Amino acid sequence: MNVQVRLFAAARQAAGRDRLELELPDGATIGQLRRRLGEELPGFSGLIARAMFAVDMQYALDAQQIPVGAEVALIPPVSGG
Amino acid sequence: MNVQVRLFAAARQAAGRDRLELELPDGATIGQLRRRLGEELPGFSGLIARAMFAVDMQYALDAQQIPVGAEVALIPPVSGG
Amino acid sequence: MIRLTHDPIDPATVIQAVCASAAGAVVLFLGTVREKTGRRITSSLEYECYAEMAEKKLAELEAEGRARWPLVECMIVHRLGHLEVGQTSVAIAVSSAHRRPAFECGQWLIDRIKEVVPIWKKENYADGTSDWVHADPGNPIRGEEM
Amino acid sequence: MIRLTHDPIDPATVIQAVCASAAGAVVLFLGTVREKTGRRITSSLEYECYAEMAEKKLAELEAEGRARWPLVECMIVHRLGHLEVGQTSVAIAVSSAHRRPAFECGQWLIDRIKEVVPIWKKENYADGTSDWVHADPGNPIRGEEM
Repeated sequence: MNVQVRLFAAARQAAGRDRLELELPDGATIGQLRRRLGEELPGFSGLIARAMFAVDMQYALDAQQIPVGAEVALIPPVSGG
Repeated sequence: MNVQVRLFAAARQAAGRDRLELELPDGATIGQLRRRLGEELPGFSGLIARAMFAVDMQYALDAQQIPVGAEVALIPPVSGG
Repeated sequence: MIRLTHDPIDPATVIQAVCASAAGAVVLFLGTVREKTGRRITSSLEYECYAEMAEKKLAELEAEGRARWPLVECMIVHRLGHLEVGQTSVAIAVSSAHRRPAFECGQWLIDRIKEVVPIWKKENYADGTSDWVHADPGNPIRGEEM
Repeated sequence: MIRLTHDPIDPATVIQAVCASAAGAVVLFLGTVREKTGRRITSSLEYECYAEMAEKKLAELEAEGRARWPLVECMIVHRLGHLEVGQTSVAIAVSSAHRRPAFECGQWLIDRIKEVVPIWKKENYADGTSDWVHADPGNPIRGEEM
């Protein structure tokens, strides 16, 4: 399946764009996406390892499967406030 | 000695003025002043019993002697803020 | 900085007084005149104080707050005289590099003001009666050592 | 009430939004841009966010705050874009009948905002370098159950 991942802050800057399109097996999990992104953005594996992911604007665990058509976002440790 | 006691809030209103002049024995204590004021303002003995006193703008215990010429004030329980 | 005033308190001015480039956090507390206390409806308040001692006590509290927490700035303003419902009776602004000291000191200051500063309020109720508000007999202050 | 804005935050407007005759206490927290962090001198900040999710998370925090404390009103405003030293990045105002809930909820809201709301800041330092600030790996959030 095709997954679009929104990127923010340091990850967006590392990728040079604000979303990344990836091809993943149907029923892939957030954990699989995390590993795959580490390959796509080499040099940012540390950030990606400690980032969270959001699926449809809810924080998601690595075990969670990504539904087809979901909005997925890579959420580096936040620093608002 | 002559002691002037400043009055505030309910005590001021009860006395109808903002200070009271009393004659007390030399070396009288705050405790003696407290009893004497209870007689001067009958009907307000409850308030006077739980009020504090300040001597020269410092809270004072009943055992403290009143120095000649000190500024003495009856401080009903405060309600600022 | 401390101030007793008969004029309305402008929160923006109090905030401005504690803003500084060393501050990352500002906490402002406002006490405002509430319409209801229990079942009674308040129409207005009168604040009276023992001015010289109130200023001395407020300055002591500011100094103690600055000694206990790493503050950047601190300002306390207390209103006196006649206040309508919704008006501000007290404003406390504290700034610090990080947020924890500003919150802790702000809360400590209003707690202590209500315990030791010689200021009194009279509530004027909508039914035409009025009462001096005096804290209950459990008030713990007994002598300057408190 | 929640708001994300690229315009400067006016604290007076935020206070006004939570004032009400049922409120006896207002607590306002301002996060402001500090000049120094450790030994580094900050010249400006950039705030970026995941807007739709940040609004959702802020609304959830406001709802949880209202469920946990007896609030009268609550307003949270977060600034985005370019900020100079001294400017306000976040304003949280909470009003309640008594002061304790306003202090507790205000402090809880800023703590939680810094943990869960997808907003990021980039520090531009006086030496010409800049860094995205990302909380340390000890960040406890793992999955929505947090």
